[in-house]
Amino acid sequence: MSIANELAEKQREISVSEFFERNKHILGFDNTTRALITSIKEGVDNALDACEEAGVLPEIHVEIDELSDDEYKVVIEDNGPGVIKREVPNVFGKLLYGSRFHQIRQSRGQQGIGISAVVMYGQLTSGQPTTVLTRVGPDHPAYRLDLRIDTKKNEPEIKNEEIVDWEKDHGTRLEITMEGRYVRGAQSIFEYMRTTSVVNPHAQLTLVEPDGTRTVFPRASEDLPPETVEIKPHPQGIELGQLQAMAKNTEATKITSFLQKDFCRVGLSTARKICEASGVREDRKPKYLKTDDCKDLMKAFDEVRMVSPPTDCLSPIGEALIRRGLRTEFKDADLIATTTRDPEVNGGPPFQVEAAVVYGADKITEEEQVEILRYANRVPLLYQRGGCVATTAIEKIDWRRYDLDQRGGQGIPRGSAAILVHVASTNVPFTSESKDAIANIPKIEDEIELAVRECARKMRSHIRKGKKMRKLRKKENIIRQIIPQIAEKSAQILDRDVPDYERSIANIMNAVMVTPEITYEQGVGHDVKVRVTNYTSHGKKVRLIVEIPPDGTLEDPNPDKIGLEDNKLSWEEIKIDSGEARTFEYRIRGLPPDDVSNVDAYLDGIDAALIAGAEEWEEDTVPETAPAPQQIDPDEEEITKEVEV
Amino acid sequence: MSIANELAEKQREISVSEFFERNKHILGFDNTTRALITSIKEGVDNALDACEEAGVLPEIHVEIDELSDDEYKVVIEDNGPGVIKREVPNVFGKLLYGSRFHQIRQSRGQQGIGISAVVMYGQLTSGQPTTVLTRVGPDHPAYRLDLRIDTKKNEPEIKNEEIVDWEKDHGTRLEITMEGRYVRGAQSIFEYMRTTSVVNPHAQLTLVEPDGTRTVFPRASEDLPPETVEIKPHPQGIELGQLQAMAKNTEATKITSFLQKDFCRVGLSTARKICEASGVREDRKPKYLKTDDCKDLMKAFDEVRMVSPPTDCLSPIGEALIRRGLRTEFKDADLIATTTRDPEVNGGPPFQVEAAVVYGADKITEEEQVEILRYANRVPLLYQRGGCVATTAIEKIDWRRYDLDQRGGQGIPRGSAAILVHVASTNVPFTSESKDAIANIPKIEDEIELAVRECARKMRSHIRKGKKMRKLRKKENIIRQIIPQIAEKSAQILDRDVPDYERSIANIMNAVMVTPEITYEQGVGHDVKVRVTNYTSHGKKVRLIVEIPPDGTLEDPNPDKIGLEDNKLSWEEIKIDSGEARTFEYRIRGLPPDDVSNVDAYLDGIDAALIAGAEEWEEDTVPETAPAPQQIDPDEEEITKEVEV
Amino acid sequence: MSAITEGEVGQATLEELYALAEGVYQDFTDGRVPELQLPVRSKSNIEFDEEHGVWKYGDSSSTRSAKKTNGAKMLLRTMYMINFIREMIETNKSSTLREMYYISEGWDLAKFAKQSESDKLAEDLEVVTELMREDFKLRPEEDGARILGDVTVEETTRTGDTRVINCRDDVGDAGYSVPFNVEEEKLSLRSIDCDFVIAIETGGMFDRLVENGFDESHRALLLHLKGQPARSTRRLLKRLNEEFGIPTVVFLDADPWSYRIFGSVAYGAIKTAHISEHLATPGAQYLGITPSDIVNYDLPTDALTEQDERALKSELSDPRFQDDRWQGEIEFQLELGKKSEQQALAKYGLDFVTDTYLPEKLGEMGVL
Amino acid sequence: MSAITEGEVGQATLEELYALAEGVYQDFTDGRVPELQLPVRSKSNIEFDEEHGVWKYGDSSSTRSAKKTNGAKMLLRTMYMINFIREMIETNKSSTLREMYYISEGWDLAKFAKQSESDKLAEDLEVVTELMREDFKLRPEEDGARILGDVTVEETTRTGDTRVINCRDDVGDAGYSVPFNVEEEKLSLRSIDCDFVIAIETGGMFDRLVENGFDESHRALLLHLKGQPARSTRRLLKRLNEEFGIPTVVFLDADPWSYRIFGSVAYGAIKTAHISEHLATPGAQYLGITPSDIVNYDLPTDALTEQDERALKSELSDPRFQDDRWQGEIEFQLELGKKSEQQALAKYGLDFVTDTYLPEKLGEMGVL
Repeated sequence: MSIANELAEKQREISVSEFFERNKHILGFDNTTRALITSIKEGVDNALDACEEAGVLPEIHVEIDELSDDEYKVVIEDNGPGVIKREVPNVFGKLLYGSRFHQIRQSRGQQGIGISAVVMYGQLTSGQPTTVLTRVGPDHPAYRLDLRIDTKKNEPEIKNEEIVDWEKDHGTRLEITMEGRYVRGAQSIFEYMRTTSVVNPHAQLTLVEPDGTRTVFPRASEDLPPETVEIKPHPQGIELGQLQAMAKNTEATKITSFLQKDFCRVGLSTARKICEASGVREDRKPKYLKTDDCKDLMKAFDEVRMVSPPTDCLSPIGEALIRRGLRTEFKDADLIATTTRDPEVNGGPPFQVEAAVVYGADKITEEEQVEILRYANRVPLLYQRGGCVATTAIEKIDWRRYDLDQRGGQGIPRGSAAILVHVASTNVPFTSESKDAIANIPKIEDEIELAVRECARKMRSHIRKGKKMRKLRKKENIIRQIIPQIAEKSAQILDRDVPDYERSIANIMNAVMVTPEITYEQGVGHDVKVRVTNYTSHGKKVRLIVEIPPDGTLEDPNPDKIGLEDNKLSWEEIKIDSGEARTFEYRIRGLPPDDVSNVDAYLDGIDAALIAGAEEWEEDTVPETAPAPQQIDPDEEEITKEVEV
Repeated sequence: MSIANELAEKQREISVSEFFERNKHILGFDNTTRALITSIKEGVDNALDACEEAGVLPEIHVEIDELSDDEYKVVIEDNGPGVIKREVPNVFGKLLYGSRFHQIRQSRGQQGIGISAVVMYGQLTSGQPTTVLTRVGPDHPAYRLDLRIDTKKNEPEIKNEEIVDWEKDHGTRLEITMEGRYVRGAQSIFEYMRTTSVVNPHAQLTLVEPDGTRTVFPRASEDLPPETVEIKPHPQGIELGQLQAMAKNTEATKITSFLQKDFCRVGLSTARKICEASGVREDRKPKYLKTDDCKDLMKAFDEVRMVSPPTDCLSPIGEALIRRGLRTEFKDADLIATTTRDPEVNGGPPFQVEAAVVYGADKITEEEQVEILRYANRVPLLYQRGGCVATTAIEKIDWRRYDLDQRGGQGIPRGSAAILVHVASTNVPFTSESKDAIANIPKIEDEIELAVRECARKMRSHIRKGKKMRKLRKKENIIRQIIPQIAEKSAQILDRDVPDYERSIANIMNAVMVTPEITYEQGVGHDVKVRVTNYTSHGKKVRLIVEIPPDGTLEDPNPDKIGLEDNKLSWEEIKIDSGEARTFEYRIRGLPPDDVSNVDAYLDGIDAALIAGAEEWEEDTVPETAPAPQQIDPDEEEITKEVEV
Repeated sequence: MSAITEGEVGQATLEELYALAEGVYQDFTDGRVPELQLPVRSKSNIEFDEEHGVWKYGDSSSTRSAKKTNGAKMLLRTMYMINFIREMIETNKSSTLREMYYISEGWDLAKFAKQSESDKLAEDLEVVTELMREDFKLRPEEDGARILGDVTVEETTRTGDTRVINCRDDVGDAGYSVPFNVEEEKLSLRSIDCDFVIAIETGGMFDRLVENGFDESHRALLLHLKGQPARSTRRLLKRLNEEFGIPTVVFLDADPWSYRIFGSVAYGAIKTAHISEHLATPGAQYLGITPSDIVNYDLPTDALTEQDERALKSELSDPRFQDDRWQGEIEFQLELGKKSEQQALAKYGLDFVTDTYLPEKLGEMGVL
Repeated sequence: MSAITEGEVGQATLEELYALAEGVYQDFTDGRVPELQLPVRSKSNIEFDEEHGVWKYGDSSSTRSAKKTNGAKMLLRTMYMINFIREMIETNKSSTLREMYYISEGWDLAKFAKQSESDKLAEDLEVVTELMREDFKLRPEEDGARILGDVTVEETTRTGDTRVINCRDDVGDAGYSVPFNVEEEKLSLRSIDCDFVIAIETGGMFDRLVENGFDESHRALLLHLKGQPARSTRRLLKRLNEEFGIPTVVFLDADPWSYRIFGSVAYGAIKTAHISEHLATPGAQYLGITPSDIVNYDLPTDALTEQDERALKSELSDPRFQDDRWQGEIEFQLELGKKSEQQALAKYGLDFVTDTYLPEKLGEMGVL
């Protein structure tokens, strides 16, 4: 017998559950501390996804009980839609089984591995089955099932099953016993819950820790994120092998209808253009397409002009919510700059990057490395910082250009700043199934770099603007003291009367200065005074516009002849003589003290070069809201007709 | 219909190939550059494993042809045992199929994913099937098969099959067409081949690059690494769930025979002790063990004394081969310090760590970060340096204690050094299936830290010893010049004869100095002269011992009355008077110029404090060879008898 | 020399200063931003003055305007300083620059932060008024020179007495200490019996020449420069050269800083280019140590530092050092990469400098 | 003072130096490692010498042995230096310390790398032989002091003439320059008509007192210390105090470096503790500026630097500064965190120091 024969006898098929059982660190079960965090994370991510899919504002309860040394019972309960009894074993007891894998839309879970892996880990370390309690509606009974996984076969086994009373109308409750270690700190369950809450303000999360401490992360917004929509693949985002598989499995019998039915953004005319460009006859049967035909089609996809895929499959957090979340974390920050990039949709799965830079918060000291907050599809990433594209993108930037300290112009910069990166995608490319780090896909890295740079630029201009304004104010102070003394002294030497120096002062400052002053009083709100001083040598007609924080209520503007549009408060044009000043006042109610820390002011009517302490007013300044889902392209409509034919 | 019902309709099973197709970055196919490297890596790793398993010295040929822009044909051919025809489709066309998954022994491939993933990637990006040419022996035909993977089902499809002529007696040749990008540099195919060759000196590797450049990495050793042996699980290295699964699937009908048959290191007496300690009756049927019984057994495993698992399942590279490999890389290095730790076998899969530190090579400049070379089971790791436990272990060490520059005492140090880390294990815990980085398992991190620290200590003592010796030689030079002048000058002042100063000089140096001098001549070898000077005030009887490099041949020792044992050359004891010197000479043939860069010398017969330039001779100095496989424990033998009963 | 009384000098000074205040006052009256024009005081703005044979500031000027905070501050300080100078002139007092810096303690916003600021302003005032610091009754902390040799001077002391001193016979071996004011009204030069003046950088070398009796053996007037020479020292050298018409040679180390000393002695210093015609001695000759001497006499050396090299390169482009001899010597030194000190001649024994080196060099120069 | 001829001094010096060479020679003959014993020259090893009322080295000693490379080098240098001194004494020459450094160019392995090394060796030789540098015919580069006041001295010049000089009437406003050798054989003090000597740190203040006629109005002898005073200056102060029996007051800045100056003047410097009885003036009194003055006179200040603080703390533990007054003042200054300069008195005008401050302080001290 040849050696090859000997070797052949050892060849065997391996079940996917066996594989992951052996390699459970790939799923985030490296050690007992982390296993506990991963279990909670998978359970909560699942619960959030389920609630959002069902249009329910999530209320999620997590409880961790220590049973004995290193043995914990984990409970995760949600108010989601529940799981019908027939599906329970598969959903929780079979790896690679789920509803979201074949959908092109943004969700936290994707692969149908996570929660089953938790069940498997529990049974492996405690020997206990997992208990699932679920109810799909008030008219349905609540079921309670105990289940295990036969890892050799990757098949669920039901150990026990009964109908029980449950006070909830709908929802799911998991009870899993497992080996673990409960910790606090930077990488902990508490931290995961806290950071999750930051970017999911619509969810109410409750955590009961082993020592009985109960923490509620309350709901801060009553609006569910815009529902994401499932889309079909876009021709420019697929690979040859995928096209071949789709052609083989389609129900369409003609190329044109195949293209229209199975892809997005392809109407009849586009489908025809594709066939023409590729040289593949329109009436060919997709099933019998050869490799070369497919290659020709692929080439045609690139040549024919097509509308970009819709982006309502994505759900970014939005700049306003990011700012609110970060403000909770960094109350005293000087600046929170945010960016939501446009979705990137050409080639590969659509994705969208958001970034924020926090500057000048007390809790981050100048000498240390900046804090990096990473999120993927609204899920915080706690581990593998160094291996994540968000980190490498940040490390590549020469932060010295943005006034932060950085050795050699690369690596993580130091300074009183924090950087947030959120990547939303229909399929986030994690480096492994433990979902700790996003893989180094060049396009994603580029987008992150662009987003972070945009925030960094804002930070730099904030730092520098602050410096400039401080300089100007200092100058004003000094000039107002020194010039009179020079005049006086020169008069003393010459033994004459002191000359009038006001015109000289105006000549020196040569600017219209805007100096805001904010005072906060408990129960009253923020009182804002904006002083506008004309330090030019001529009278000036000016109009002052200030930005009002979106969630505050405006009161008592003075003078009271005002306009208010898109959160912009504007006064009537007014003339200020050389050397004179005017004060504008208003109050903002309903905001916490730290929410109004500076005033974005604009002046209309004078040259930008003469303005100090404000921006020049430009009409096109766009109001800032959360990005709205894009309109469906008209070409999309054609499909319906076609299919009916 | 409840929402849950709606959702349930979308639930589907996902095949493992679909899963990996979607998540191919997890397998190392993030981008086209990397995909090409990963493909070569999987192919070569597979080929090396196959050759070693069959006891064949590997000869592996890799060729990459550029077919068109971004499309490459990759050829990997080995002289291994071949694959029998029936198994070809499964081995190359099915994910999670292989011979090594269920074996507990060290091998490069493990999961039965790698090579099939390459086939899948090729078909996905080029649409082409993979061609496999294989022959299992001179008496067998060579088969040529074209195959694809049906990813929806994770099943192979044979597209074509024929018997062909092939000049090789046995071996396998793969031809895969794929999208890719060929690069050179730090992360490249060339680099992978080069670093692989460093730790696999028994293999001959040939690389033909797209531009036709042919590079041969020649075989440097004719010895295959010791064959690794498959072992059974050790009771102290398994988890509860695993025990339950084993009990369920065993053929044994009694607990005692189950324990003896299915585990290593358990003989009859040990098995009985386990039963006794656990309170589980010896004659219980394993199939019917309850969870609590298993928990009791687990506890008993920890209580009963057992021999550690055998370590012949592991194959470390060995310090000698590591040194040779690194010397090829860093020809001018001042020092290469190596460590092979003992295997770590308690709990979890056995593993073993080796480390080396190279110091003072020209190609690594003082100001830059040290180079880190990571290996897992003899395979170089090129990506994800930051996410690897080898890196974090190095970063945790305060290198300032070892005389390297390091900001704040953590992070990667700077200096003219390189650090190599090799982790060998029956199951290396990679952070993901792309096998770029080893997961942060505390035990492994500890072992790496210990190994690296050991090398670092050698480096530090080398740095310091060098400084000390340089100082002493300088002193010798100066004293021999200055003292006569002082004597002369004092005589001149006093107008007398110059006094005899030799006794004063002896009093000053007060040491026996050993100063070696090495000259190399092409075709002759290394001529070594060791001068021993007695700078003490009395005559001394000394015996000189020097270490001969293990692979060199000794010639012409002078004086020729010598002893030679364990590579240690020793002369007869000799008396040297105060102020006198003796020279010892010998020649070493058969080594490249850089292999003899210093002489490890020992002096016997005098106090360590009086020795300069050598070590004091201690009898227990252990010769250094590659670690030998451990002896099988006698307890193991019992099994055979038991089973026969 | 016509006799000028102190009173007359004072009145003329005040007129100039009042004119400055007048300008500022007028700026206010006209609503302008007050400002002062000053010549640019750097190497790039010095020109050769054919009339006096020295280097002076050219036409480039910069404006010190109250537009900038610093400019405003300097204007205020200027007003205060003018006031202070007026007081000193009126009470017949003088003050060190350091004392003036402390006087400014009472000047509120015009208070100086460092003495270098007040020193600079005093120089600026010189530049603008074309007067000398001495006219403002300001003097430096610096020590005056010492001279030894057969010259007779007449000093008017603080008490108004005149005192006649021969700088060889009436003084000790340390020589005559020159007062900080060497203007005619303070010090007049009566007679001399020397063939040349030799200005020496270090005290050690001065004392060596004294010990070896070089003044008598070679009919020399020895003058100790004390490193970068004070204004009064340069002024005295100028007067000795002008009033007695004997050659002046300068004996320094061979390094860029010494060449700078020579430049300030012979051509005029950049900082004081506005009064170069009072301070520079155009006829002064550089005796040594030259870079060629380093090689010709095989002297002990130190390597040039980076700073040295920068300074030498800067001198290469200095308009004052454009003649072929200087260009050649400096380029040679850069090539050599070495510098040396005058006391390095001691390598050949303590008498080498007076017995061999100086006679050789003075012979070459045609002085002996 | 008994007349000592130069020849006698020279012979005695040589005997001492030969003894050193003899010791080394004997070590070789006996097969020992040659070595020299030296007192430890630091703050920790100075003791109060009741006899002279000054601080001198104690009994701690260190060994300079040829066992260490550096020790061997220093021994060789010592031999060379002894040889060189012998030559100078025989030819009646002297040399600056810098010249000696260059002389060592020809000493092969014994060549000095820096002048500080040769200076230190010269001091070591003083310590071992209990002679003074002047005996070795070595002198520093440092400038001697200037004095002004009604004192008459007789200087023996290099030519052997004696010259009688009144330091008020026979000199200019810059005063009399003291030669670098102030021993009896060079300079004798004839007569004085002053009530006290006031030693002043800065030239600016010296000139201020001259300008304001403080010497005449308060019968003072003014002496300019020029920062850390040269040995010859301290020796002169000592002689003025001893030979005329008038009080000595010292007028310095209020910072640790000035206290160190005072320490070296009044108690003996650590570096020269082996000859403290020749250099220190135990009766000298510290006039000011004191830390208390800073507050009492509300003087302009600078913040203490870290170096200042370290120096002050070091003085707190210095055996010479153990009396209550010093301890109190230094601790007060550390608390205050400030320092001040003597010229800071100009804050109150140019005459404040002579009209108010000095009379007040001298009155308190009982000198006026």
